[in-house]
Amino acid sequence: MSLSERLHPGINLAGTDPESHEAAEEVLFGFWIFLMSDLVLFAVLFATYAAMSVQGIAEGPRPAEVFDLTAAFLETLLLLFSSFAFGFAMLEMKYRENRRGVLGWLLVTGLLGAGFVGMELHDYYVMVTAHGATPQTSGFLSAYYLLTGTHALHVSSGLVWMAVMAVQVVVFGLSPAVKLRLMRLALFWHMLDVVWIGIFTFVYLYGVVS
Amino acid sequence: MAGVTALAMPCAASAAGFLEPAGPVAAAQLSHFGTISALMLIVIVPMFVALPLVLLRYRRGGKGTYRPDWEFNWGLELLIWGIPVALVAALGTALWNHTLKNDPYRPLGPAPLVVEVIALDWKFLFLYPEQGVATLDLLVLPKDRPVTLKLTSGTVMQSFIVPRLAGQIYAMAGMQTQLNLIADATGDFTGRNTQYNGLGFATQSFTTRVVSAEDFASWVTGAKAQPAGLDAAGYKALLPPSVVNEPVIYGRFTPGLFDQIIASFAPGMAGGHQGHEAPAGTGTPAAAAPAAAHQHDAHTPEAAQ
Amino acid sequence: MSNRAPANLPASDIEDEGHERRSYVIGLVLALVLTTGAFAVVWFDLFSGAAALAALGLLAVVQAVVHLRYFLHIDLQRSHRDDLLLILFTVLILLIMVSGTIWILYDQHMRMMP
Amino acid sequence: MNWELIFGQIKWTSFVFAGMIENPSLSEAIASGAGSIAVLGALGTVVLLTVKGWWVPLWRDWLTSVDHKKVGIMYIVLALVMFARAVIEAALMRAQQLAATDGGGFLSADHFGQLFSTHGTIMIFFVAMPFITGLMNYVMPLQIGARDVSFPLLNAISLMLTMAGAVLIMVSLVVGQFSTGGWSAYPPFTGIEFSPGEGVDYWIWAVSLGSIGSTLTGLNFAVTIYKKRCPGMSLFRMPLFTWTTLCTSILMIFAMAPLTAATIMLALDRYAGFHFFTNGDGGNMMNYANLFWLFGHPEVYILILPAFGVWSEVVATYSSKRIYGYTSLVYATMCIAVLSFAVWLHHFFTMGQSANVNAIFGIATMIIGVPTGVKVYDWLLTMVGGRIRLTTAMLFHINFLLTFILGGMTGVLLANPGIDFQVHNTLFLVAHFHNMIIPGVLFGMFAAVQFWFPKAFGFRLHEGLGRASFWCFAPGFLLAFFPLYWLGMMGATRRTFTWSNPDYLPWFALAMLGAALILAGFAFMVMQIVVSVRRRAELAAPLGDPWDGRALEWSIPSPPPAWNFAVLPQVTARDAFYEAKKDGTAYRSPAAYEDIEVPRNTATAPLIGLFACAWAFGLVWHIWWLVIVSFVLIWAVVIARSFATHTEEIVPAATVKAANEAFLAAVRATPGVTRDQEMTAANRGRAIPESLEASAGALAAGAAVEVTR
Ligand code: HEA
Ligand code: HEA
Ligand code: CUA
Ligand SMILES: [Cu+2]
Repeated sequence: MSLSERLHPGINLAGTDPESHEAAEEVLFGFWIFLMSDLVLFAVLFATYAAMSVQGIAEGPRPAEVFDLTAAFLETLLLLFSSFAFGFAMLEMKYRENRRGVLGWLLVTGLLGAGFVGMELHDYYVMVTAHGATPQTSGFLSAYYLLTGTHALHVSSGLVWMAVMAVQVVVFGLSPAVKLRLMRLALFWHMLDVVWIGIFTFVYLYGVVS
Repeated sequence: MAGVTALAMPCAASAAGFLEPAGPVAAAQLSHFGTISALMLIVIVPMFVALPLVLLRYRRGGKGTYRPDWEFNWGLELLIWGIPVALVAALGTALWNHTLKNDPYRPLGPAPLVVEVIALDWKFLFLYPEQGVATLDLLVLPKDRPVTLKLTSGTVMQSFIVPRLAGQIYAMAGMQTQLNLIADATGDFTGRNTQYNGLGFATQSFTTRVVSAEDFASWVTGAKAQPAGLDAAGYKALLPPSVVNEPVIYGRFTPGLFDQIIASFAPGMAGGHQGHEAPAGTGTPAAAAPAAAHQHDAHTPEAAQ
Repeated sequence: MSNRAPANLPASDIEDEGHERRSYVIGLVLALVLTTGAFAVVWFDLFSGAAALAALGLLAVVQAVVHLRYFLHIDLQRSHRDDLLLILFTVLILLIMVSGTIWILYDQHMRMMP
Repeated sequence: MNWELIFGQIKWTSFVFAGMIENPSLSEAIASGAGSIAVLGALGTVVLLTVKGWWVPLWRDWLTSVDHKKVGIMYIVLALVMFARAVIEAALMRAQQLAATDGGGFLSADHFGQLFSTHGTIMIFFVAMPFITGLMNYVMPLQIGARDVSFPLLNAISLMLTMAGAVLIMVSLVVGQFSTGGWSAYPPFTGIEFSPGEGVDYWIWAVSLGSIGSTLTGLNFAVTIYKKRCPGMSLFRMPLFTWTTLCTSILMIFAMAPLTAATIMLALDRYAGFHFFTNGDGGNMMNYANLFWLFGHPEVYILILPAFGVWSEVVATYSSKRIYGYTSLVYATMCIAVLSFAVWLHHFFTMGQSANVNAIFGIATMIIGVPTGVKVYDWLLTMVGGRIRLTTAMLFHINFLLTFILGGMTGVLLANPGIDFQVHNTLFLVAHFHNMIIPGVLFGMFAAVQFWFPKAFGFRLHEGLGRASFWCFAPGFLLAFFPLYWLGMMGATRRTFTWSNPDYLPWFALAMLGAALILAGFAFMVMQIVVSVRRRAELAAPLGDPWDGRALEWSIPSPPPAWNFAVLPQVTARDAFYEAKKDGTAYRSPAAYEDIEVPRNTATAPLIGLFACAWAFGLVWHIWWLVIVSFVLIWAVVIARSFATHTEEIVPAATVKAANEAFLAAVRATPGVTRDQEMTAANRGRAIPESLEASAGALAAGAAVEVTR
């Protein structure tokens, strides 16, 4: 078997660390499956939102009245760059086993991610104070808060996870176990990006267009 | 409260379900049931015949030859895939035709009698907009005339059925569903809610009384003479959960009540779409508005304007 | 160069850092272009109505693929096929659930307005 | 002192006994009786454990274990405990419905509502699901020649989460009330406006815990089957039970998410005033039905597929023959799994959508009949050319073939919207699904127990009592549920605690009789287990192969050692062990032994389960400090665990060798038995393959050793 053969899909160690690569086979595949199940959860929330954003307005505001497109765009950029930064953390881990490099890039990723969560909380604050748009106002807003809130919750747990991993990098160094956990976190983080693309498009952009 | 006429006396209605249809819709459902069952026998019977034979022959000590490695045969394979496929094609066609033809929303003829049905805990309110009368837990219908029921709920989701006339359909707050039927026999038929909705669910049934056209006309006349009427306040009084022991007949009701009930849950939905001819509210605006059904809707009486 | 790769490994088997870094950069650039594009469609009203929705939807799908390809490194050529199939099966499930739900809820909505 | 801060909404009157004291009635007496049984049962267990000094072994050998075999057995024990409660509830409902003509009966409407809700919820989530999960846990790794599942600790966590859900439901017997919304919990009835109080919250959190557990199980099993098959075990050499396990796992991975979404939304409506499913304010309860059945329909196939796997193993083994149409069985299973995601609307044909939507989903539903029919006839053909032994498991199989197709037929009837309009929500539907679940799933599990019990415990179950239970169960089921078809067609609705139609009475009487027979069958089953345990010396089959088995699990000792396989097997064909026996390559000593790594026991999983249970209880009763503390603790345990390093221990090669060589020596020293001796004391688990029996005059005696060469 050639070492560069992918034992599992997605981000790989392949030839750089054969021992960890073998160990990665099951855990990474398992994590992919977890992500897929999570994706189905998001899909269901999207479908619910798609229906409620039209049928569930009741007497509350319409999407276009409460969304701040510029903020959403900036949030997209934050998340995008944080994903990119995580990519560089992975490069440091994979090709150099450089703890400082990994920690540095994780810090950048985390800050950008925290910035994202902060902006989103600010969005909520504005919606509630300026428009009175609470989740209790209408079915549409319930669905909106649940969808974006679930995503934000995922990002926040990603941040906690990242903090734990930073400690583990310090304590254990880049041991095989730590490497595999970082790889899973990377998958998680990138996948949240994909979900956000969906939110940005189907919630914010669609909401403003229609 | 409201008076009860002799006609509205409850009686032990036959409950033999759709096995004794009293209208074309239920009859079609029964005959479809027969068709599908008969077709299914094509694959059920062989199992009942073959299994005992196989057991007899291949039981330990039986006559059959032992072929431990036999595991496949193209002919048989074709049979066990082919027959079900063909059968499903037949069943599917029957299903398609029957379903499209018997869509409960499809009117069964011109000039149907329209009855508006409001599902409540644990009773049904019937409004006859054309006749201007209303009943509680009593549905009187003329024989042989198409009937269009429009249904909504003033409470949780329920499911309305009169098995001998037609199958069920859900009734939901803020929405309107439809059921079309014709009765071709006179008599009393039980109808009920089939969707669990709390303590009184078991006893939430009502009498459907099918009478001749003339009797229907005279029933309407008699009903109109009833002193009691139903307005928004009266409707509100019906909202608390209760079981009705004796049917009630109202000589008149506030026109547009049905739409207002829907609008109390889904403002902006009622009236907007197909323009209901019934003008909203003849009484004072406040009286015409069905008061908010439940605490959560306390801010939606705008429908009254 | 990687630090633990056995010395005798054929060159073609070794992951190449430059290549992988390029992948992240390409991903970022494409994602930026696509996101900004989508934003521009709305901001400058480039299309209207259904055309806008279609364009935005398309951009989102493309961008999702970009992320999968360049950030998550999903790679149709080199992956373990069976594994990938299970993952791609998700797409089928997603489509059934989302389109089914939307179809059903819209149909019901249309039929239940008084 | 603000008690609400500490106890949330729990009050003195929340305890079931308070109702009895303040407002005595028969219904209340039954409720507090049930509560007392739960309390006494728990107390009794505690006393027993203390007296016998079993606490330590329980903790050390079981609760902290991550061995898939022990986890599997714990799942099944959990299922049986919950089964006892749910069956009693079923009997109560039957008795009530018989007695209830014209307002008679002994249960209040509210109590009846809780009964069908807990019965349905428990049976589906805490009986059927744990049972199949336990079985898959035990058998699947053995069938693919693996030492454990891919993620043993995760496996234990799934178990403990499921157990936490089950405990929560048991607690609802004593503290507060359960939901009356049925197992499907349709809002707006289950919304806060119409169901205030804790009942629906119990449902929400119990089901959520179970469903998280199932998702993780599905993930774990799918990875195990993908990644841990022994050398040579290609996908198309896997035993059929493993195939159905794979398909079930995939269903679990995808089907649980919509349920989670639905319960979260319902919880947000109830706890935070959101408007997903409320009347008004833009809520839409139709979406709840949609989401619930997006899960609910695949769920019923999650239940039936493993049972199909069991039936495949049983019919081939007791016919002493290869399964007919292996490939078509595999493809049929896949078809069913995929199709099951495309039919969910058939549970709400009567919601009011267009005829073409109904028709399309109706036809999609019918199409499932094709692969199911293929399977049914494949099983029939498997018997053709075999030598069928009518053992208990096989009797259940025959009963299954005959009754299941009738249930399938009524399913196809229900798939016709026009017919469903009439029988939806009636007892016809109740009859349909019990007809699928009892002869299909539960009897399948029963057959599985007869079949694999000797593998897990080293001795067979008493055959005579097994048959006796069968002869109660089979007619009992027919009597208990076929009258319901007729009642449903006469218009009798489900979930109805009292009747006014005298025509129903004889049919309910029949149904009650059937339920009584079923209960007798259950008694025989309990007796069977007790008697078998007593006579375990005589029934012992430690050599591992009492039924002339076909797949790898029969090639190892009973019960298997912690590491399952001394050396990972190498497979070259389907029915690997049977072929090896035939070729005389079975029971060979391996060339060399190696050290084996097995995971160490850990308290991680039971702690997570404990805190999850506390968390859910806090949520039910709005005890916010408990919610926060236990939530933090759950994650603290997880994070702490991620810092643990010595999670494995080594079994030295010498230990493995000693055990395995002793086993092989015992096998070689024991004469093989023919199938005629299967149920006699001679059967120690060393089988002469049926196909060699003809030439086995000599083999039957000590010469059997020769077969192994
Ligand atoms: C797994 C699912 C399951 C099972 C097994 C059962 C078993 C039974 N059920 Fe249940 N039932 C449901 C799922 C199930 N039910 C559901 C989902 C509902 C709907 C709830 C709702 O309305 O929301 C329901 C509702 C329901 C009702 C309410 C009907 C109504 O709405 O009016 C009734 C009424 O009597 C009933 C009766 C019974 C009876 C008599 C049994 C049993 O007594 C049958 C006896 C059991 C057996 C014959 C199996 C024995 C064998 C084993 C368990 C193997 C174990 C083996 C070993 C350890 C060796 N059921
Ligand atoms: C193990 C459980 C199980 C299984 C296997 C099935 C299998 C099937 N079920 Fe059932 N079902 C339930 C459990 C199950 N069901 C439950 C629990 C509910 C109700 C939940 C609730 O409301 O509380 C329900 C409800 C339910 C409904 C909703 C009814 C209603 O709410 O009004 C429908 C409607 O289509 C349906 C259909 C079917 C069909 C078509 C199959 C098919 O898979 C059957 C396939 C089998 C055969 C057809 C027989 C063998 C085949 C042949 C002999 C070959 C040839 C046949 C043909 C070509 C047709 N089921
Ligand atoms: Cu439903 Cu408008
Ligand atoms: Cu179904």
